[in-house]
Amino acid sequence: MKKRTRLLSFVLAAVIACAGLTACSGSKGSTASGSALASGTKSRAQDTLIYAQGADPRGLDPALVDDGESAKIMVNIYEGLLKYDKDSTKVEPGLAESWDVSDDGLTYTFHLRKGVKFQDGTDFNADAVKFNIERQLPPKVTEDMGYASFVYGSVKSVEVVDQYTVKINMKAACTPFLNNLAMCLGAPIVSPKALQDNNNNVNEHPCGTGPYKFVSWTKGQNVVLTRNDNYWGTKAVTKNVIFKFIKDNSARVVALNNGEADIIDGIDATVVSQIESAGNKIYEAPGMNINYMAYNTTKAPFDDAKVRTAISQAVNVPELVKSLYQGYADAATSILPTFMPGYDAGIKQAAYDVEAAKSTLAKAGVKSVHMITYSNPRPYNTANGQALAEAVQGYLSKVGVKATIDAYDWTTYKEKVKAGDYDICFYGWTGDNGDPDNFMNLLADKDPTMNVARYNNPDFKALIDKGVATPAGDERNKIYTELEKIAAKDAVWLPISHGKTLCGYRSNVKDFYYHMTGVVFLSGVSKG
Amino acid sequence: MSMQHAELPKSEFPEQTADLLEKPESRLKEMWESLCEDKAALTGLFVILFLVLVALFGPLIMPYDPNLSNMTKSFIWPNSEHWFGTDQLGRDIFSRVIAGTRISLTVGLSAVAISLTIGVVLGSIAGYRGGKVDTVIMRFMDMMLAIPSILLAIAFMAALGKGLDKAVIAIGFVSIPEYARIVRGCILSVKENDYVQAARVIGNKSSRIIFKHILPNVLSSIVVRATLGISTAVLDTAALGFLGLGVQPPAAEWGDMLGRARGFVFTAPYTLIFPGIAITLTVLAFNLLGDGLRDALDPKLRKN
Amino acid sequence: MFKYIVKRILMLIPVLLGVSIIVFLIMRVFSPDPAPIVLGQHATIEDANAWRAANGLDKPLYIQFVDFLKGALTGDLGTSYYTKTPVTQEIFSRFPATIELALAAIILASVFGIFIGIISAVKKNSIIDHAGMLLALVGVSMPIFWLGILLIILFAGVWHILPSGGRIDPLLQPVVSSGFYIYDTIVSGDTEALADALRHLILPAAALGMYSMAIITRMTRSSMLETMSQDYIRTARAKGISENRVVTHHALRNAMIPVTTVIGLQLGSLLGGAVLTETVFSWPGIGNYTVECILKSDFPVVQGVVLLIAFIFVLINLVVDIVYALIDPRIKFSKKEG
Amino acid sequence: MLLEVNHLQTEFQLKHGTVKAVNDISFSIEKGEILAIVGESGSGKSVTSLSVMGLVQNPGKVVGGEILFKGEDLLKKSKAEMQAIRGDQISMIFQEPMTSLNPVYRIKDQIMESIMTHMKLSKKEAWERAVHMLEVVGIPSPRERAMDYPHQMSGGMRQRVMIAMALSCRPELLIADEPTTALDVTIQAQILDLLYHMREKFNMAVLLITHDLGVVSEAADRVIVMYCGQIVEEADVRSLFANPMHPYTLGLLKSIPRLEDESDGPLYMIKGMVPNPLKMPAGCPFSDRCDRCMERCRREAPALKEIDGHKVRCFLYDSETEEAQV
Repeated sequence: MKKRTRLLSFVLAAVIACAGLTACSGSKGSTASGSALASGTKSRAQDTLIYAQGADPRGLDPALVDDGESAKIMVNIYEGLLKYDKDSTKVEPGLAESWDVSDDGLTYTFHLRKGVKFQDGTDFNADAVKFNIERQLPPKVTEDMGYASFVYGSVKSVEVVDQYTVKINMKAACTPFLNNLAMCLGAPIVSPKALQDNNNNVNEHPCGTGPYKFVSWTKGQNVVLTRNDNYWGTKAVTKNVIFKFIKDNSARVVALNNGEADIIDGIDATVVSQIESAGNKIYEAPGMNINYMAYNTTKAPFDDAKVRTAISQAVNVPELVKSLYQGYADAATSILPTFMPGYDAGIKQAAYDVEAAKSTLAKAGVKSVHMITYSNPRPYNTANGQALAEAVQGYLSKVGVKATIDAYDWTTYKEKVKAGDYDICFYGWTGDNGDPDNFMNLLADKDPTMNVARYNNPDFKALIDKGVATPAGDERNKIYTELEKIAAKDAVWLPISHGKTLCGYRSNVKDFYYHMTGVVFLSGVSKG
Repeated sequence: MSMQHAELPKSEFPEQTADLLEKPESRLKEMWESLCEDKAALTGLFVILFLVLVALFGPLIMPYDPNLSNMTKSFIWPNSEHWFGTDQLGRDIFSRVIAGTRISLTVGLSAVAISLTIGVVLGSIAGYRGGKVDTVIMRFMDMMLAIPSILLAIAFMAALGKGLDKAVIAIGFVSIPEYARIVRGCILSVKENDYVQAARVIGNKSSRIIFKHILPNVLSSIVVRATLGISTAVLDTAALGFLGLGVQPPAAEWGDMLGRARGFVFTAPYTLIFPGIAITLTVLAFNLLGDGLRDALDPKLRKN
Repeated sequence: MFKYIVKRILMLIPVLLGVSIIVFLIMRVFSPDPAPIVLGQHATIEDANAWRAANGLDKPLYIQFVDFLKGALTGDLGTSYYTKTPVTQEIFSRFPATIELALAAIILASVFGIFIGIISAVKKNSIIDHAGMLLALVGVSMPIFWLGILLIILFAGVWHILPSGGRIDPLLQPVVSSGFYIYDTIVSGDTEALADALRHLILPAAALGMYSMAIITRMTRSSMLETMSQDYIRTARAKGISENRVVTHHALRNAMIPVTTVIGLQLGSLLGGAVLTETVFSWPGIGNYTVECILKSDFPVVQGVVLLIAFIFVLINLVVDIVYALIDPRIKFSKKEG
Repeated sequence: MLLEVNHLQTEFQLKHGTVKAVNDISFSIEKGEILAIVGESGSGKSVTSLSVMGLVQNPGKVVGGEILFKGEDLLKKSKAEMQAIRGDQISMIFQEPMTSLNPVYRIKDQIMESIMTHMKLSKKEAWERAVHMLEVVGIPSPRERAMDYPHQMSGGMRQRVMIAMALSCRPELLIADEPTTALDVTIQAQILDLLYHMREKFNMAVLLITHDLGVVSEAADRVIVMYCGQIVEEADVRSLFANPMHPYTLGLLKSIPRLEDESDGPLYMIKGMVPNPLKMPAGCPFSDRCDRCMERCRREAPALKEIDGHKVRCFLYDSETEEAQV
């Protein structure tokens, strides 16, 4: 009895003490006016950047993951042979100082940078490159290496010429290959030793050559990186980087305004004023993506291009994009983003014309359509597919078409798309490598979860094949412009928007930029 | 005087407490009368009646089509035209809240109907038969109870897909064990009563005994549980909707509205406030009524 | 008593087995195919088939179940499809956060619930009583997630006095970590980190605990009222001890017996409520994670988590029964057996 | 005079009206005396005892009169002063030994609590005293039984514990509210016996509340009969049983079966029921049930009248009435 009473009183005392302490520190926070919640850690905070994103990375092994949250972290740890220019998807030297491509496009020779070391102290050399590529080629490749076939699918073999020269032999000419090597998934070079030590899976033990090295990953909370002092190039300005995971968009905004994060991403347009009025800044990066609505071209009534055009005419895309994304996505006139080679300002989709739409649809007897959509926000559609479908539903009702919507979470949605039971579906694409083929091929792919319009046009396919083999340049770009024109004329898709990436950052953060491939290079960013 | 201890006649009047004017009457009528004296429960009842009217005649009082988007009118603050403002897609929130009443009440009532029916049947069988049947059924109920109902409902929804009908099934299914337990408990205690025994002796069929003699006796406990169950079901529906697993668009479900409003809490707080109030009010009303019914059922509580 | 506990623990086995079967069926029979989400946007149908074969998803269901059971019995719950990390590792890196949150919530709920309940009962029909009961009613009627968002708006968004989410400022994260930050920071003596962890804990715990607090308040009040009308309370008063002592010593202990049960049951249900709270507050716990895994059809994780939660839930019930017996000397285990 | 109650009035404010549970009663107890208050349930006897203890709970309230204990008015005492008196100078035992002990504490804790509150003894001394008291009230092996919980004891044992607890601080007045009602007949006798002995031993006064005239005849010195919140008759025990005056008392006595009774007829019963306290008859409260009710009884309420040290509230003994009858 006595013992029990004493225990109880102890617990009670502890609780009261906790509550008291909380109250005290709470009031302390309020006097600090929320600018720096952890006032005592200011000095530590000075050399630490906190980047808040929506979710944990899937993992930190570039061969095993496919998501943007992982990519953002990995680009600071790893490097590939090539990298993208800061403002475009033009490729530049990375771990390879220079390269030669044979005239037939079947042999690539890379001359590697000398004196580069992995963060575990091992040397970067031709063997490491061979190891990384062969890991993603048959027979070693596993089916869960999501980008292996995309990046290295056209590679036949890899040869070590000498310690700093690598030769890659191709099965067929593939112009996008150089762009692929600059990608943040599949292409980055991982320390072979780390892979061997960790059973060929460095999801939780990443080790590359980049400006930051991995410290820790607390699941659900954060990944901590620290400066790689042995980095071969310009060393990182800020000592530590913390990627913090805050799922909810508005909570991420609160975190930024409260000083719990220095930079946040994945926000939508509605919070911009809130961020700016708190004295923080907005970074607006063009997005390498397309948000679209696709017609099921294998099924009546949308096997008829006229009906497709009529529906496209019914939707006022600029108005829809303006209110749904509040100006933080550009209404799309083409499939390719505007900065992409092959984009042409002359391409136009079916123009908004209610009367024309009405009469065509009435003639064709289209009174109802079945739309399917996804219920999660996607990088190309921050407002989520449901809101988009509902908006389109509103437009269709004005031309006498009643639309029913079925929304699914992403996993189920992909199954439904595969099953093909829909008239219209909503989809989108985030570019991988900055090459136009990466976008236009979506209308030629045989996989129905890629080619959701199930568009099957032999001329279009032939042109796609020609584009892949044609060396980069104006001639190749024209091919893609032509493809755009075919797609627009056939009204296969109704391109809706190119989502911009919106980031918020605190006013003392300098030199922050967000690359159009959806990643952030933080080594140049400092906190004033 | 010798050692005789005779008790004086005891009167009906208790020493201190109040129940002075009570006459023995039928249980439900008694419950109703006691309910009428309970201001809180009456308030709940009136709010529920109001909500039912709104659900029935909602389309008549809705100023706008709740489901039709109009991209020219997105995010209008509450004003005389749009009392609760408009949402991202330019839909009138007032109309949507009204439309949501019907959805929430439908889901609440149907889900309770499902769990009630299955729960009562399972509980009756378990309680009446006893033995192995009882063990098997109740162990199964234990298993279901051991999984948090919201997780179970989420898993159901993820498997079945979104939709009003599916939400009803998911929510109805996960609360079967509660009813089964209550019914079983009541039946166990009623089973040994004389009149049930008598019915058995004269050879009534089991199902007849259960429906004719036992269920009416457990009815009042079930009524209470079901009333409170509706409030739980409304909350669960909202939770599923909030997680994006509720109804198919463009249906106006309160939880779904909250889930979408979450992104606009600072720019358009009214999108978050009104559906939340609607949920709270509905749940509150059913809780008030349920509490009132429970108190009315339990004379011991009533005195307090 | 020992015998009783052993018996109860043995009874866990069929329940857990049944739980596994239920979850297994829901996930593997009805849930969408995990392959597309695991393999990403470039995977072909052949890739998906190969992946399913590699993960045993092409085998008959009962063999899959037997494989799962074999693993579970040896403590191997498999590997997450999505992250390729062992499920046990995924779970235990998140579980302490949920436990810490649930405990904080139940402590808050119990302390305030019992306190308000007692005051309401002692000052019956006063303004305090009415206010307390109104709070309790609203508390059980508000959706947790709505309350959570409102709290974030007020405390983090408008007043800037509490953080909006997360468990701790990453700069203060305990180095040596059991995963229980309150414990870790106390052990390491880092008061700044402790204060920060508590500040992060308070809003989610309040949101999560609100419902339980309301239930506990109501239970305490009615239990206190019932107890206060008991004869032994009159006896205690007749002994001439102070009213305070009558309430805290004689009434409370008796009134706490049913309240304890309610607290225990609430603790169990908090594990479920944590799903929503964690989502709203970006709390890195198991609830939030499980929902994600359900939506990604990450079968091994969902099976593992549900099994664990069910285990804990049943365990809590057992503990409640034991505590019940400890505070009520009238209860004998032998009577309750069978 | 140890306790002197003058014109005590206790009321209950109920939703449907005010119940005058104790309606202007006066009585006194001397040191060492046993005074019994007899009446049916609802006659106000228990409320009287609770009023003396200062334990009338809401919605009840003492609204008038005075309660002089050793010359001081208890109604004017502060809460703290009353606490100091309760359990120390005046203590009380109750009808239900099964529920009057706190089920979650050991016997010793409950007795020691009283001792430590009033006697300022150390824990050890309190323990010794508690064991001593258990011994005094006749509990065998008191040291062991002190460690028991109430549910481990029989009803008679529990009532002994109650008495031990009540007597542990040597009170001058013990109020025993139906101390034997819930017990078996044989146990009843033992408990009455014990009370009687304790009175002798400690020279304390006892206010015995009961509805059982048998108990009264055995234990009391003086008797008060209460009906509907009023005293209807007061006399020493001998005179009451020998010469009951009020028709109600008479009825009570007649309804006790007697061995020496030769008539074979059914046992006498007072007709009717106690009136609803909210709808009291205009005149004498007993008029509706009285065998000898007169016209006047329905109009006026009689006053308490003393005839040779025997008090009675009835018009039968009013000089006017007598004259009229003659």
